[in-house]
Amino acid sequence: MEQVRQTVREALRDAMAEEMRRDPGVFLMGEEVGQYQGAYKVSQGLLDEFGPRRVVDTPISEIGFTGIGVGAAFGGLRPIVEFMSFNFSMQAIDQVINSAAKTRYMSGGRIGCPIVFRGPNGAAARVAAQHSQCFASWYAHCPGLKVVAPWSAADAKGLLKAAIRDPDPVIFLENELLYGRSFDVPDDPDFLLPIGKAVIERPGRDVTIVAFSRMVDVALDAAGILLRDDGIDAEVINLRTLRPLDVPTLVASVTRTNRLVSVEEGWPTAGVGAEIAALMMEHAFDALDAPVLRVTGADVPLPYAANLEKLAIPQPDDVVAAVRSVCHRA
Amino acid sequence: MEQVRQTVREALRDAMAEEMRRDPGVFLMGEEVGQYQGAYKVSQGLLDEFGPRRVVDTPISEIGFTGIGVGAAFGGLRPIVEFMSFNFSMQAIDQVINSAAKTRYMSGGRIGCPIVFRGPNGAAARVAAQHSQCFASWYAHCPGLKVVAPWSAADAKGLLKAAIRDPDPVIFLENELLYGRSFDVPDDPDFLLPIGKAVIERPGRDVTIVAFSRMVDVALDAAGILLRDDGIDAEVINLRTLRPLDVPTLVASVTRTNRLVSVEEGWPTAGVGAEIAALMMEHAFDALDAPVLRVTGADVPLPYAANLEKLAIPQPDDVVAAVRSVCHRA
Amino acid sequence: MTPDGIVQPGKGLVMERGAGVGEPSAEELIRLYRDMLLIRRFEEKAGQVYGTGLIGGFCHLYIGQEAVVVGLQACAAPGDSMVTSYRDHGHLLACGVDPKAVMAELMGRRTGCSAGKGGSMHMFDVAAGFFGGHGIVGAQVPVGTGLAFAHRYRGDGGLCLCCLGDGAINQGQVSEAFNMAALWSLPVLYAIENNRYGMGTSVERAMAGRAMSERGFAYGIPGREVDGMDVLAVRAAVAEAVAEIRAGGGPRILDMKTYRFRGHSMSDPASYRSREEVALMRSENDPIARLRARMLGEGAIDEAGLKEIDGALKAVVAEAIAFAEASPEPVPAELLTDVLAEGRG
Amino acid sequence: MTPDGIVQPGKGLVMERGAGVGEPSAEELIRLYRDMLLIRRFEEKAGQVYGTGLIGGFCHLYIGQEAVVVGLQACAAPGDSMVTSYRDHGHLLACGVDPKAVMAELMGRRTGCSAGKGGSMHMFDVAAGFFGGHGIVGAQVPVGTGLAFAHRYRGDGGLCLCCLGDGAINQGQVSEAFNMAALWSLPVLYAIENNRYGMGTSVERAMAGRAMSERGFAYGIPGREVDGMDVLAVRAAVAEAVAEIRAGGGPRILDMKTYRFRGHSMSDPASYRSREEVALMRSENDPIARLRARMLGEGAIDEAGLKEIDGALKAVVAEAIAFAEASPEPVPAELLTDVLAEGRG
Ligand SMILES: Cc1ncc(C[n+]2csc(CCOP(=O)(O)OP(=O)(O)O)c2C)c(N)n1
Ligand SMILES: Cc1ncc(C[n+]2csc(CCOP(=O)(O)OP(=O)(O)O)c2C)c(N)n1
Ligand SMILES: [Mg+2]
Ligand SMILES: [Mg+2]
Repeated sequence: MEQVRQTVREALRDAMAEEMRRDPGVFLMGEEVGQYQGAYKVSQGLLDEFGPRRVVDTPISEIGFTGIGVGAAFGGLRPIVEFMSFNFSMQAIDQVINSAAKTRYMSGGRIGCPIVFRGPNGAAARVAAQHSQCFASWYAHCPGLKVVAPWSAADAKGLLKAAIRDPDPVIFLENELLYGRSFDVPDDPDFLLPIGKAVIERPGRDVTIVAFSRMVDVALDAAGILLRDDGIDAEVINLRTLRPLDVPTLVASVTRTNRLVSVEEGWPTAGVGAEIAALMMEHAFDALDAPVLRVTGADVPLPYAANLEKLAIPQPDDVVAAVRSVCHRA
Repeated sequence: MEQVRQTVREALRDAMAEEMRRDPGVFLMGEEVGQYQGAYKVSQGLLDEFGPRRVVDTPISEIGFTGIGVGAAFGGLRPIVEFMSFNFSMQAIDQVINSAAKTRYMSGGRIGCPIVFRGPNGAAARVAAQHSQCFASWYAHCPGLKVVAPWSAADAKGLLKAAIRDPDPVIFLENELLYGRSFDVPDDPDFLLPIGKAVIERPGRDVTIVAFSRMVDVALDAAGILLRDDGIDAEVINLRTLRPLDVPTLVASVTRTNRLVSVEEGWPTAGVGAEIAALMMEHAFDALDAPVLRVTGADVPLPYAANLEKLAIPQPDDVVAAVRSVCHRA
Repeated sequence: MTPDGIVQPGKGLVMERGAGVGEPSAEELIRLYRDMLLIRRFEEKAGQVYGTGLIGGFCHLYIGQEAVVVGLQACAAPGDSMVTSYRDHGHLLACGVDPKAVMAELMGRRTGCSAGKGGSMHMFDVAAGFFGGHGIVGAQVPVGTGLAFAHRYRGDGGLCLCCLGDGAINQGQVSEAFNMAALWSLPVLYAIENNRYGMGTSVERAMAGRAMSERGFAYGIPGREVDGMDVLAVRAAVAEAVAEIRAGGGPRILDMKTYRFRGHSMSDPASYRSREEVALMRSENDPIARLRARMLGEGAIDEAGLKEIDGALKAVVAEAIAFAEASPEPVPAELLTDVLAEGRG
Repeated sequence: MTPDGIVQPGKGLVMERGAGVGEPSAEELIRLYRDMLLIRRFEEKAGQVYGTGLIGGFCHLYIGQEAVVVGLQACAAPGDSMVTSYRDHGHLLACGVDPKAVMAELMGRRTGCSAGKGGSMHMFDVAAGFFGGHGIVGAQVPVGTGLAFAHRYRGDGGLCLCCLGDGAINQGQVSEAFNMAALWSLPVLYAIENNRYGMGTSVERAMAGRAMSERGFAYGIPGREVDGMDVLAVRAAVAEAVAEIRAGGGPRILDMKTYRFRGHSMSDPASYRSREEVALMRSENDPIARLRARMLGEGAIDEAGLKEIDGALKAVVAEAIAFAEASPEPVPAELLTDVLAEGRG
């Protein structure tokens, strides 16, 4: 397939624009999505093309406009709700969980909520504790949601389009630091990636490194170092979807490599890595030659100071150390 | 020590009353805590004894009164904020996490937030999806909090008193179905239980069952069945605190039993059981003769129908089955 | 089944929507009466059945407030939507949902309008325009505002009837929704069912300042007080508000002064209000008794006619109970369906 | 260090609290001027330093709004508390926090007022009565209301000066806090720093209905508009409101009409307002220039005196920068401290 080079930011915008062209029920709402072109310019040009009816600037009223989005979805529309950052989704989380995620079940399937909640998640650069939380584990915990966390521009495009077409609420966790990164993206308005499937970004024989979002970069960097310095051939899996997790892909990989390290930037306790460790116990215990190790963000609110921030966020060396530990152990 | 027989409800009330007598800065606020005597009668009599200055009925404004509680704690008071149920803490969770939990760190230790958030958590009887969520894993995920989940009346009393005296924000997860249960409680106004310590409720040699809150009952029932029917001698650990988890106690137990099953009523993905499984990987991999198994609530919003509700919540038989599985495996 | 087909689900049971314009005919008075009485009889029975254990969990009866939802629905048109809180049985019935489906849901049966999975607080019937039944106080207000957003987006001419309690008015998300509804001039009627108490807390103890009807003034939303115990007053006020909304006037607030005759839910110490207060409301200000008196006074109906209606409605309710009791629980496999769309085979 | 001890942390730097009653003396005019100019010079430098990369993340400058916080603090008494949003540098300085500690925090240094862990948006100085520095829009409003609750609970006679932006007014938690503050008659002054925009959204595009000052009317909270570019108008309005609050009158709202001369944060396309609008405000309505003109007109100071003040303040700021640059980052072990109280050895 023809590929175009584009940034994650452009891929996200194109995904929305294409789906808005395709389905008149799709609209975007959130703070500064219209006239300002998006706080991070993700919605650049959308107001021009689609007008204020479909690109709706809201007041700073997260729970209010989230609930409005949910109601609009109940009413048959397909809202994309942008959180300027997922930190602010905490204000609205009751509507996300109790109204969007639970209603299909509570209604015995009589009513669905096709809605996408998207925006940057996790740490950006130096924005400190209140603006840097990773919500991957919280949302992955909750039935009734799908949770997606793209890494590349192709991920962003194919998964966001799939999320917008999905009949259920999708939490779409972007990463501000990736917005400006360029990748090849298939040049096809029907390019979709399946929600629920992970992808092997780098095949390898010796150990499986599982990551999502920006941590895929960290994992790939670590894999490079490991090959160069230790001759360890790491397989890197990009999860892409956090709920449902692609257990078969993980199990198949670990069955070959017998070792697994998970990498996430969020907090450790009951994080995505914990889930992966538990799943590997349950599905691949006999295949494991070493304990599944977790590389995670430090168990602290993210500090502002540059040196501490760096210490708090997983670096390739942290992954290298964890891999060495699991590989030297067997 | 002299013991008195009392219900969990009474133990909670006595804990609050004693601490309010001891420290004039302690006050209780929430919906229906005063004149109504508590939606579940936990604050029975407190308005009479302490008056409306210290037992404050609020409007149905969770994020507002939570923020007011946080501000009062910054201002030197020791608020106890009651959520009529923890489900409604979702409305206020931004204040809990961003204001209460993170401020000590963000201020470099210049300001603390001694506050207790308490109320019933998880499923009650037939109250369906929006009123039955277990928030154990969400709160346990977040640094800056302590998370406590008592089972017995003694737990309730000793831990709530400790929580009120604690200099940091404590999430105190009660269980409505336990309120009416009676237990022996030490008759001592200075009876405190340490936050961060688990307790072995039933020693055993063959397998470790880890539970918290009402699931301790389920675990104990399962242990009884296992001994009777299978001759399996299960050790039952009551976690009491979910953050920080008492890793040494868990590791010591599993080092003896070589098998572990965790039981929680919350959802599986990235739950407390996942964390325990990951910790056992990391700290006791070589001691494990079988994978750590998780018994959890079904991965669905809690259904209303009586038969489905029962299927959705862990029952002793589910624990028995999991224990048999790990014990027959080695 | 009565001669006029009263038990057919979703139609005929309640009056034609949009009928509530102009002076009510004798026939319409009778329909209003019947609709209110259906709710009353249904709720009375639900309360009894709760006592037997066949209904579990939280169950919030609507007894005393019937005039509000019946007056609202009298002015609704096909395609309009409605949302409310957990106190929703009456709303379902007023939307024309089959009492059998509501009762079966209360008992957690497969035939319930939420297939037994939602229970009292979480009922839905999209075909009837009823979008829940929301257990979180205030949450239905942004949701209802979003339904209004969808009406406007599609240009379908519909509006949302968004009910909330007096206690819910103090939820911040309600203020947020008011602001956006006004800013975007959305077709939504906020009907505050002001029964004076949110659980055990009186309005005075929960709300500072001015009259509840003025809670929208800051956002430019007109509001007025309505005697919520007079179904004709409700109907008239709603008709006016709905006409203004349909004409593009944006949201309206009606503060419906009403009262619940029973406890907040099935367990309620009732210590927050006096027996006398309740007794007085029941005896002097029962919306059903008031309409009955008027109808008799006007000669719109006679005692025999009233009796016939009551008998028919009691039969409807009895049939609903029989139906629900005879209905099976969901099959165990239903535990895992309906989490997502693809979960259903 | 200037002769009057201007760089001593936490005292002498800003005027005595509670001084803002009655007609301002020439000396007070000078202090108001100096306090505003300190903020201006500090923020100008912070903006420059940001460009060098020594400050990172979000950084919201207060330039243009100085009259608001200086006028507020002119009426504060010892023991009063203050909270605001992330746009907080000026508030810290006006509370008397050492500019060195503020600048060091901006640079993420160990000597910063949050030990380098909070950064621009999360600064605290309890001794100075400043309780943050809150990054979540609107969150400081319930928190400030809680500080007022604590003042009342303790009976310490204090009040909370609670600042919020025009955008924050649309947060539901603000409405909730207003209602409870009014219901419980708490000693809190809500100072809306109405700089016309929340990020790129003008007040008109965010807020329906009436004037911002009337957003408390529904709760019975008096409110009024204030020329927030005139420090003496601010001081007078605050003095009156504070007196009413201290007398037990409950909360007050002041809608301070102000303007930010810079972008929302350091990256701002500024496409939402015209260059002319900004230029006009800067040239016609600069709070510092306005006070300067008045002082010169009244003969309270002469050009030489102004120059001396400016020189002294520039020195203070330069010293703050030098101090911050010379300060070390936190030691790595600080990563894990201060999560809980016991974390600190
Ligand atoms: C956010 C939230 N907080 C608290 C509750 C518990 N609760 C259920 S009903 C209720 C009272 C609501 O009163 P009102 O809005 O007046 O409605 P009414 O019950 O009178 O119809 C409360 C506090 C809830 N369901 N949701
Ligand atoms: C709850 C929340 N939503 C969104 C944001 C992102 N944000 C930061 S500042 C801001 C604008 C606030 O405007 P205003 O209240 O007028 O204050 P100003 O910046 O003008 O001082 C927004 C939307 C946030 N920090 N918190
Ligand atoms: Mg009420
Ligand atoms: Mg502003």
